[in-house]
Amino acid sequence: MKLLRADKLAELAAALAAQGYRIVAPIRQGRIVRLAEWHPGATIETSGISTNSVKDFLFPRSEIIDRYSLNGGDFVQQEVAPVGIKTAVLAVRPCDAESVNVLDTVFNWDSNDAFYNARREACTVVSLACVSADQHCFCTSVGGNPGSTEGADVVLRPAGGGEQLILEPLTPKGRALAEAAGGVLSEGEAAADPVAEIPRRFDLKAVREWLAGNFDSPLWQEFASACLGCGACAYACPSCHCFDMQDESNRKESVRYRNWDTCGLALFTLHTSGHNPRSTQMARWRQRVMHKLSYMPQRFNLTACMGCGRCSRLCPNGLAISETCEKIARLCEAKHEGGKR
Amino acid sequence: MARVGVFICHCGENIARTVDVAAAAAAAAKFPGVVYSVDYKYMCSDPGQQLIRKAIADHKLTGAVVAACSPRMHENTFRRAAAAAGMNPYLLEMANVREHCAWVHSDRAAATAKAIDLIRVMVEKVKRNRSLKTITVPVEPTAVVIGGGIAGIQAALDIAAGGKQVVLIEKSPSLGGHMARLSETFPTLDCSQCILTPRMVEAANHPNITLMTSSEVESVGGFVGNFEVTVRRKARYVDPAKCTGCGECWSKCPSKNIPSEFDAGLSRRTAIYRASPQAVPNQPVIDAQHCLMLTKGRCGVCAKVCPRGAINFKDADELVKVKAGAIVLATGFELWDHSAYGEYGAGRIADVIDGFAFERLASASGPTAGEIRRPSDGAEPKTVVFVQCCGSRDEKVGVKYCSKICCMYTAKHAMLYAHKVHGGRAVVFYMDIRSAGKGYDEFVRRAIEKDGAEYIRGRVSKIYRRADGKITVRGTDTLAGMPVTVEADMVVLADAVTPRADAQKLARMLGVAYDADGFFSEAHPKLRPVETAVAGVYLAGACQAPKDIPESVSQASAAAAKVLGLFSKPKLEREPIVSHVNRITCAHCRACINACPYKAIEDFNILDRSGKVLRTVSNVNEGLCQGCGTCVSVCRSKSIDLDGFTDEQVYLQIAALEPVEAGAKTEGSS
Amino acid sequence: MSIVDSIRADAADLLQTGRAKLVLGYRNRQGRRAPILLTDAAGADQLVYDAECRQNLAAYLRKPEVRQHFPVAVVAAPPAMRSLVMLAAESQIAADSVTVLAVGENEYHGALDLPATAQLLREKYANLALPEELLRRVREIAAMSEEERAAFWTEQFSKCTRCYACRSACPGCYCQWCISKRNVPQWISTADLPHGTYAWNITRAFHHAGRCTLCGACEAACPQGLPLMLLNAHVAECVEKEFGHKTGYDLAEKPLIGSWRTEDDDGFVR
Amino acid sequence: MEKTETITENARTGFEPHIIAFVCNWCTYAGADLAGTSRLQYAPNVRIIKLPCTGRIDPLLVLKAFQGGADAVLVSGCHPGDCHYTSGNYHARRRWSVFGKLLAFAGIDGRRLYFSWVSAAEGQKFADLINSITKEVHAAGPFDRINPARRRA
Repeated sequence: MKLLRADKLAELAAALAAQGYRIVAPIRQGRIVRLAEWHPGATIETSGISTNSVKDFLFPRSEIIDRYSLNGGDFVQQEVAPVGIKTAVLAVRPCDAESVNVLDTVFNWDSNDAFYNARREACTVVSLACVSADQHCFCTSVGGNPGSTEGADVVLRPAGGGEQLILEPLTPKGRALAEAAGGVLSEGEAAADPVAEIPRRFDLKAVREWLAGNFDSPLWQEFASACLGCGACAYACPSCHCFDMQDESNRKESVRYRNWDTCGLALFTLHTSGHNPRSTQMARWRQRVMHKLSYMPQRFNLTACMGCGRCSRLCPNGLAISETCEKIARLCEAKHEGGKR
Repeated sequence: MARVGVFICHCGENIARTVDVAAAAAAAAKFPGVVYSVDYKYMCSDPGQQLIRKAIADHKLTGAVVAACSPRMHENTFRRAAAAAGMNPYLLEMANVREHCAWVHSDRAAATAKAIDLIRVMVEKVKRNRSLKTITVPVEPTAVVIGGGIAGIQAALDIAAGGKQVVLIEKSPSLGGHMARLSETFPTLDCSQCILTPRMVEAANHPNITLMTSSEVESVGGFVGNFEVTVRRKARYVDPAKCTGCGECWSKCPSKNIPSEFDAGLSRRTAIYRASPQAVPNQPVIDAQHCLMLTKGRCGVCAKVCPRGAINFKDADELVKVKAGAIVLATGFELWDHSAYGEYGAGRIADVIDGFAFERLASASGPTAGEIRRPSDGAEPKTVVFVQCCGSRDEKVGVKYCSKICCMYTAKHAMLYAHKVHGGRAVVFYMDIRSAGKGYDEFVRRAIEKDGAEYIRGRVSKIYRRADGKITVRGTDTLAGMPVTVEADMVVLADAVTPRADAQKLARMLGVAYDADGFFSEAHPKLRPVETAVAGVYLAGACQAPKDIPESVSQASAAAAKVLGLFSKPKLEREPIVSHVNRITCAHCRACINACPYKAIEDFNILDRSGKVLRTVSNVNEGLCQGCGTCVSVCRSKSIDLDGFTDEQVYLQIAALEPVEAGAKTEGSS
Repeated sequence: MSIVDSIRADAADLLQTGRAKLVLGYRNRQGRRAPILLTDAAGADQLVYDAECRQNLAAYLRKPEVRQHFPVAVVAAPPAMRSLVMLAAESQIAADSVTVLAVGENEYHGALDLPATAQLLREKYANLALPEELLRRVREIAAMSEEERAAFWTEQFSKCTRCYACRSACPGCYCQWCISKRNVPQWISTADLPHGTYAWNITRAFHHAGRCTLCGACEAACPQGLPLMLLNAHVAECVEKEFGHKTGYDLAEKPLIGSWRTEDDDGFVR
Repeated sequence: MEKTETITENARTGFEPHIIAFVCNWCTYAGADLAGTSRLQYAPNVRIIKLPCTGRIDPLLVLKAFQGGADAVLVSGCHPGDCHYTSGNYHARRRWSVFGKLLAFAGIDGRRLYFSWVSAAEGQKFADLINSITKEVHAAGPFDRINPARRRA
């Protein structure tokens, strides 16, 4: 098997960069770790989880998807060609890798999003199995696990008590990356370290059932009471994918931006008439939970929550989808037992 | 989609000389939304306006931009033209390519580029202009006239004659102002008081005129048609309702040694006094600074002798509010203080006097009953030197402008002196003689040729008193090119005419502009000489610039005509440049309410059907809003906007100036 | 009685007696502090308080769901108390709609009404010092060249995702229609590109000029770690130096932007 | 005369400062008119946008101007005490004092943002002001490259 000394990740990055990859990896920036473009000298953080996710590099916060030039009174449309920069995303968590499946599905279910796909095809995802986790991690509760290889082109497994990394290509893209890595990797044998213990916090099936029948439950008010309605959770979420279109122009041309947007903000569903079908923060928070755990499964048979826990780590007001699910699950159990008697 | 027309004026050669108007018209034709673009020699001319009217109709224009002179010049002209063609006048804007471009640049290419930018800016604005309806506000048909000199009196009488109410406010105890102090007037030498006094009395007795003497304007609120003027009526300590003006009081008053303001300090008056025998109202007031009762608390003689018990030592200032539709400023002038001229004795030589002092000496009602006596010893001066331009046309120490009336009154003084002191010698130092006006130059010639005044062209360099009491006047005769020295008994300085010291305070209360010299600014130097930039405030007399009596009177009548014109309709049409609150988005932080200079914004409760208050928001009172837009800038949620200068308009104006070649292209993605 | 116990006791009492229909406080959540909205006295023992409690709970007073429960009680440290006074001065809350569970620097001042809170602030917390480190960095940036400053902020703002966590965490951001939502015209681009993020962050900072109580909630809330307090502290220092203005001490305070004095600084005008 | 110097400099560097001026209708706009009627020559780099009063000039206007690539922005109105609306310029002065310092701190300093009082009687001052600002911005150089507010699409 292909091995890499754990402290040689930077050399892997350098080797790949030399082969024309743009390298994206978790890098410390002040008090936070972000997935960012790697440059020689930057150290790659393998512990913990970055505040942002792979999403940033497949579905950027803002991109120009259309362009018109103005000629006197009339518009002339300019082609905007999708650009995919050959990119290797190193040492992302398995939950991140998994999230790519959700994005693939969403950006290709009714029409194929050329801009997304161009980036996706040019992107090789190298995941790093988790040997540790924090109290916010709950992938095991939503069908994932710390050793999952879902959505990854290459998986790195810590071995020899973190001394080594086992590099296992899983897809053609992955093998190409391994090729490019060349001499940085060595052939050898090593036993993968055990992955992190992440207790299952709730029964997803039970939660789904409850959600399906409790759109109007008064409990939502309580669940959402602390929410102040920002987009921190959605923008950190690896699978949230809502966007808004905005045209901006100067006297020469007009460009159409596709910008991230989120159901957490009041403006998201506001009608021109002034009517807002989701007029309260309760309704918006409910939409977020329902979309991930009820609507997406119904439509695509996919759970749109990876259990990465970013939202609960970042929420300024301590909301957590996991906590909500636990509460729901407890209700169900209680009901269940009540039913038995 | 907007259909904008662009009309570029050559202004003869004024614009076309520097700006390539044809190129500008061609460029404008390419602007998005422009369907018609043309240049023409004189847009403001009849055919020019015809062209605009026709284009509006033919091309179904939704907006028009006239690139020409400053909007201050012709915006109304062109908006009227637009209205005549059935377009809402507020859909027409002007691009100022003359004052702001053609006249200030010489580089043709640069000027043309700038002109094109200025036009694009206004095209972008016009695209977002809305049709606005002029706002009508009720007019209070009462005029306030500030200043009771000849200009104020004339304005008040003319307005009153027009059947409207007037409140005439005079700071001093009596009407008349400076004119009441003059002996004779040029060029006819008729007695000033003989012609003025009847007007004073008429003003005081006119049923439509409320006279407020010893009164000053404290503050001014409101706006055209609806001013609220707060007047401080100063304590006079004499009840006008009881006083008959019999004179018992002032004949008995013990403090008798107060220099008379009216007589320029040449006579003494008592503490309870009338300004002059011809004072209107002919009632005394007590001068609190010098009254023993009011200063030391003992005396009270006047109160004892007054047969009507009119004296009231407890009298106090009172504030009176006056509602008025228009205001006429007639605050007049004062003389420059020649003590600034050290070389002229710094005002310390008793026999070096100003023009007013001489007027009083020459006046039959004056301290010397019309005999010319010098102040120091009462002797008849055998030689009098008159110095013109004292402080005038002297940027360093005095004022830079010409005071206009000095040439004429100095000639008059020389003449009066010759008539009163036979064999007396009158010497006049002058820089130029400016005697334009009907019968004016003839008048000066008469002083020189008939009455033998010696005119010396040149400035006086030094005036000093010799031990023997003679006053030596040194100067140069610039025509003869030699120094001159005159031994005089008295010197009369024609001090410069300056604005009143407190004029600027008043201007600020009203928001009226004043020029570098401190005179009130007219709205237009040629076409609107009696209006100020503040609607409903007009100018009369020397508060606007040095003027003689006939000029002051004619301007006063002109101001009166303006006021009567304003009052001729019960309602007044106002520019609809006012703010509006977006009640859906207003967060009611009350920042706008705090900031509004006109208290035009108030709380507004949004009620449900049952009358319960759902939300409170801000609301603009259109009648009070003057359209400054300060509220717009303090509103964080942009829930208040200003018609005519909306956020959207300004945003697009700025966008229209973005240089397109600049701004590096970068791929939008990260 | 410890601070926490006193808070619990007062909260329970206020809810029982109906003097508050809702109590805004802090709870423990997985070792971190999170806001809790109590309507039942029985829940009072969930309340905690310590230095970790960084959210400014005054921000909740803009929530319609919270306003339905007026009168409410709010657990507040001095900066949050200032926010409450500021909100009253800006007519966002009526004086009788809020009781303050006033927690000072390691002491508890009890359940106060707003006038009492303002008085407490004036008497005991008139000068709340900012961290030296923060002030040092403000100087540092002020000392940079224009180009360096531009580069510094361009770098910082490039992390901004426009999630508006800063806005939602701030009590002063109570506008239902934040300028960032305005699209006619779109003064602030929603594009997450330099022009949009610069306009947003600068406008946010300016809209809090003379209103920011330096509670730090915005920076604490920012998932990307933007140093927003540098901007807030700089502006706060300027307005205090220039105009002697400190917000949140006077219920009748006039807004800094929106009032003036003839003697205001004129030196920078030509 | 300053303008000619400016021009020769421009000829050398090829950089023409792009300056946007927000002026009030009653004082500075009229002052610029007076400069015109007096035929005072000044640098052609400034584009005036007229508003009723400095009170109306919102910081957002300035930000927008910089987004649009202005090398500098001038805000000008009536002298203190002379505001046609009595106090709009006082409001503006305080606003600018704060906003100017904020912008400077955030990378747009005093060489990019100017404030002035120009009355209706000060045509000469207006001309001189435009010339000196144009010169100063010239010395500061093009802003586009480092302008942190610049829209780049």
